[in-house]
Amino acid sequence: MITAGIDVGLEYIKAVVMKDGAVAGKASGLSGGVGRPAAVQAVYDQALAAAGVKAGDVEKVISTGKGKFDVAFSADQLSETVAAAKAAKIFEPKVTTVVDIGADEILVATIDGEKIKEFVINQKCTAGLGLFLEGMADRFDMSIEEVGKLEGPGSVTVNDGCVVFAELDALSLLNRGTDAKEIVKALNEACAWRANSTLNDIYKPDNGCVVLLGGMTQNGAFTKALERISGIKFVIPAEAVYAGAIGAAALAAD
Amino acid sequence: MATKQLWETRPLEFWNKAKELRAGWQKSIESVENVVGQGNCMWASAFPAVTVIEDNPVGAMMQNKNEPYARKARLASEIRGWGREICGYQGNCWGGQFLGYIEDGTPWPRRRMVVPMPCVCDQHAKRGQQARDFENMPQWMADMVIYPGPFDEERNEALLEHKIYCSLRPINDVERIFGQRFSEDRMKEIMEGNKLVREYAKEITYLMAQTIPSPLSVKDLYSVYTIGGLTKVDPEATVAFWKMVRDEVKWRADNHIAAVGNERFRWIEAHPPSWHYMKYYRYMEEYGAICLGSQYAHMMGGAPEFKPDGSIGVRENSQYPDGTEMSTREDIIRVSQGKEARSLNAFKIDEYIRRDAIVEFAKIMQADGALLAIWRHGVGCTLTRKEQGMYLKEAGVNVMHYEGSQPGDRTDLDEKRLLDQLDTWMQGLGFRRQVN
Amino acid sequence: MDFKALVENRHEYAKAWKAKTGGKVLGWFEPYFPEEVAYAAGVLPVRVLAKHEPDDVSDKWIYASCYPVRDMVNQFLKGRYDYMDGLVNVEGCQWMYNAFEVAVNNKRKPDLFDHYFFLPDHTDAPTSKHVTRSELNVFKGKMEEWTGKKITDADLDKAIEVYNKNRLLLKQISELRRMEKPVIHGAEMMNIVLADQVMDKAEMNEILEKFIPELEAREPGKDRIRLMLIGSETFDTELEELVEALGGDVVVDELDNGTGYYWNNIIPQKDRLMAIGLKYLGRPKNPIKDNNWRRRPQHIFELAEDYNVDGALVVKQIYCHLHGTDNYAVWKILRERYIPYHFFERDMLLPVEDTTLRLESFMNMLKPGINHLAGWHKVFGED
Amino acid sequence: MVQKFGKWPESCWTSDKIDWKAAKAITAGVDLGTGSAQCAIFCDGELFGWSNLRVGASFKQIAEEVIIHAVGNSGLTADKIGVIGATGFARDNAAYATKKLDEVHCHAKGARYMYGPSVTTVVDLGGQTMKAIRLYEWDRVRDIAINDKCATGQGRNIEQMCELLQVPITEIGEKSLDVKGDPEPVSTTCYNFARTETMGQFRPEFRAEPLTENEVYATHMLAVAWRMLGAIGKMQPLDPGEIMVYEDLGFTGGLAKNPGITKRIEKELRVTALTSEYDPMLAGAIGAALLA
Repeated sequence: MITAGIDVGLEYIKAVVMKDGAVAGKASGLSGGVGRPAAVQAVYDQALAAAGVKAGDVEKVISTGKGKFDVAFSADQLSETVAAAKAAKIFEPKVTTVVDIGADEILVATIDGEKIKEFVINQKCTAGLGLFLEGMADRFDMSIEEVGKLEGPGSVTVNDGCVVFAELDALSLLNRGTDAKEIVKALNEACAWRANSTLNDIYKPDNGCVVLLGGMTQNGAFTKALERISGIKFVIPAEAVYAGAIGAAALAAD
Repeated sequence: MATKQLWETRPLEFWNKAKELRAGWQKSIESVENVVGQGNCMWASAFPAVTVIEDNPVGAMMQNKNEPYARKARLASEIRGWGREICGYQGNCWGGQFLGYIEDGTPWPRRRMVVPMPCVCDQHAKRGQQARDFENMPQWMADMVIYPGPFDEERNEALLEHKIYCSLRPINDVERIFGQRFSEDRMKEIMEGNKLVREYAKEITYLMAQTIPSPLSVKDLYSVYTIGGLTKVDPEATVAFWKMVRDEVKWRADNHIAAVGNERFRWIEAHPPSWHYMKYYRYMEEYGAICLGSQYAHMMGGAPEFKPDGSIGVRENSQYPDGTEMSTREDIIRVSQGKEARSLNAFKIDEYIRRDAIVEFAKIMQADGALLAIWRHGVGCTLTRKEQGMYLKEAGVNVMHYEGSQPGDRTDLDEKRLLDQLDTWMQGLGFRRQVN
Repeated sequence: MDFKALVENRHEYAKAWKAKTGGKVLGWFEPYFPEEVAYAAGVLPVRVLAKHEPDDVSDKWIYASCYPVRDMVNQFLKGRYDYMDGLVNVEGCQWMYNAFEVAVNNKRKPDLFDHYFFLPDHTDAPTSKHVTRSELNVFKGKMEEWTGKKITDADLDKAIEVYNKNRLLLKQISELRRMEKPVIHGAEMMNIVLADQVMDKAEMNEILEKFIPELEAREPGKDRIRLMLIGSETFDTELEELVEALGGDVVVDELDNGTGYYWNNIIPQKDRLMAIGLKYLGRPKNPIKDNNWRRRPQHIFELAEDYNVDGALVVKQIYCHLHGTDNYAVWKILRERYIPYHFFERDMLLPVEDTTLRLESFMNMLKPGINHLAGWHKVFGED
Repeated sequence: MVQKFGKWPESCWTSDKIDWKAAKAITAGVDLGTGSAQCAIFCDGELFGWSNLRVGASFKQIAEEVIIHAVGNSGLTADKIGVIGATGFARDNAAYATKKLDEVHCHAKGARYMYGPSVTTVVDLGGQTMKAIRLYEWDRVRDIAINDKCATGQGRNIEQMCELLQVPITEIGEKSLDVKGDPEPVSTTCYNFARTETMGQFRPEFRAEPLTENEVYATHMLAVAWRMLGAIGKMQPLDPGEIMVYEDLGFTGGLAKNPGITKRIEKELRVTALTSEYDPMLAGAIGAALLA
């Protein structure tokens, strides 16, 4: 059985084609504004090509992510948390908690069999993770890979609650001649504090097997800081970035 | 897990009557030439020429009906000193007074006195004060009294006297300043009517709680909710209307007429809903999830007490004491305050109601889940909401929080984020939306 | 005397006090708390202050309140206040109430004493004093029960004396700020008042008595732009320090934990509790207690006149619903009496550049030319 | 992100008519903002050159570059300029400055130069802060209102939004005006909220039509404009009873080049803003040069 999952995130579109429970092809691309339906189609076509199948061969497509309704051809639109939970179960059958940290939001869900027992999302005041760091990297003329290597805690700190203030703090530090690398360390650290705040929001944290998914898994400095602050050892699957799409494709096969 | 319709549904018959009553009230305030008061004051209805308009429903309605106008009103408030992250009900309502016109351009019914009331929400303590600051109208603080823990005879005495003073003073002042007459007989009638309405409201709550499928959803209840308060001026009509509602709900319950045909998931809320975005009730109904309301929604029946046998009563101390002599004005006011000075409707403060009663409420309502709004701009609406969520989770109720500004201000309510969260909540529990 | 250090070491101070006396520490939240009764019972009343610390635990318990309250919750949950044996809150700000509730409910300390004191919001009614008297009596009973010590009239008299003296000393220092070139600036004054709220008053009185002659011997400073600070409580002196660095001076404030804390005194009478109650009812009004008669704007104006201010800073914490609802009257009176003011919001940290921009522009507006970015280097720690 | 949607093009200009060597007095002003930096040079009161650059990772570097771009190849160097006024967020980095000035007064002065002496209301829409300034007959600032702390970074917000929506910053304003009626704005509280909301905007609302492309832009522009109206309204009149008139309104700063915002503010205030031949982003630098 061939199914496909498309995860339309705030910043990137991820598409996965699955053949009998295994990933046959995947692709990703920028998730634009108005042009998004076209971008979705392009990314989907790439994934199909990678899998070596035709659109007609795919039995069911499920879309997920913030922009799930922009996929005109999907049979169903499911919540990204549900897709992430499904993917986490595929990667790590013993999973008890799934954490999805992306461009803007952090989702934490504790899993009980097929159901999500408890689910929390970051408060709006603490939104802004990947996208924020990317913006700051751009501001400091750094690549996002470089940012991911600068592990804190550094010599300075920035606001750990609000990214708008954090940016102001960062600029202020820059103004006073602080080294950009130190500032970036502080930014990574602040993001980790912010994310931990949402992890702590779960009423009964189940830290047995915590699977970490989403784009921010690519930022090593951040994940290490988060592990240090929260005291949780995360399981980070290799396909963490594609988790939403994989989950959606697997749900389509159910 | 998509299922077909499980139960029969029918439109509500009291709907038209409710519409008629509301329209009548709307008309009555548009043509006011008499004194318009502002605040939560039952005594005011015993002045034939005083109309009470509360800023909370007015503010909520402004946001609900005309977003650009409400936004403009809030801006008018903001530039005069009202914090933009503060209660939208009052930002809207008093902004309207500053603008001087209502949505369609006709003159704003100017308030001529204000009666603020703290404790339920601190922002109520400042209710209408802006108008008082700018227009020098009389203001009477109607102090509310709170303390946690059980009823305390020792504390009660002085507190009760204080409360009685806070009601008597404005009555005497209104007579003096505006030359109006307070009618003692009218006051007694209102209290009588109030007692009956409470009985009916309590019964409706009970029917919603105990019947599966529920004969009424809170969405329907809210459409008649304000009528108790709005028609205080006409106790007979109010009582008759609530009897009508009660009878219909009872008939529906007896005949298994459901409010939501595929009821599979029962959920409760906390206190005021987002008045400007009531669509989420219907969205949840597509998942077969019915909202049974909040303690706030069922407040009409008086401060609730949930008995161990599963029935709902009213806390004894909040009742008017029976058999007390009511010959003087002071007597009447004394009786109207009940036995306990503490505001038993101040559910956000009273420890019992807030902590234990929300769990009991969930149990009585046979709720599977709770959707607790957390409002950025409303202190009274948000106070301890997160804690309540924890008590509910402890009791095995599935809880989800969502964010917004405040029930009268949709600035920060991200509708799509709310819908996405509802999707997650329901889909995570294995439900799928059924679009008709 | 380094008062800032006293504020910073407040936890150690309270712990040392406990070890020394074996007494109990009672934390309090609201400015209307009648400390005298607790002090008479031999308890050390300590104000719960907020500070800046990364916060990743309060989300679970509280939502969206102002930063001081969030930070109080953060500190309670992290055990910074574990030395407190009891907590008391007075009817006032609801966010503060929420912090109090969380501190009590999170069960870090199961034997924590707690009490809620109802001081009427309507302070001007003839019945208000009876309510306060009755509540004081209830509180006194609770204190006696908790400490096992009977509070006699003599105990109350002693407490009243110590507190009255303390307030007089503070006011004496405050009077020095009326000088043309004050010998004491806003930041130091604020630190004194903050330290005062977390220390044993008898000890603080000794410190202040020694400090005042020192102060009077100081050389007057240079000409500064005289500003007044109005608005939400703050628990640090960042803003005052920045103002000073830019060539201004906060010569007077209208904060609950500033001048409001020591402005009026207890007038002794035979009924001690009534005397205490009347002091708190007659305090300079904070927004929630200022209703029918609107006394706060007039008080602000009088302070501005007395201290000869050039302008006022109206600063409110974000989400401070009390000041967010009371600014109407404040702005109005400042406008009517031609006192220039600048309004802004603050949060946990004061962004230096952003706030500098405001203060500098405002001060330049008040007295063009006087302040050519004086002290600019000081802000940035350069020579 | 490869393509840059959110940035204004850089520009500079140097007069070929004025000979700086003949000038008696040369003054310069630099405005080092968080997002962009400007410089204006005057020879005997006449504008000789200006530059408008993006700020990169180093404020120190850009402080040097703005001067270099403004002088062009005329041979003028910083040490030959007698008076240099520096203003803006990062003014401390202008080591060559002879005077440091506050932004509000610079923008006020600059606006008077650009729009003429009749200007009474100046609204500066910058990268991080937004200021409303009220002036009277002479160049004395009467009142200022600056954005609330939570509404910091409106300029930056628009840049990021352009990146996200993949629409050039030079076009978003015009496009946003091409709507039938203004839709409800995104959250006016904070740009971060607005960003969170952006994502869902193409989702059809529950049983309602989704917003069109231009309407989405309009929701963002309106939110920024609305926040600014809050500050403009907070400015006090000279006398308590005076009714504020906002005629002779001048916009300065980067967002002033965005008609999606300025037109909406004008509409609410029922006035038409003054126009000028100069780039409104230069106001701070011009003011700094004149005040210094």
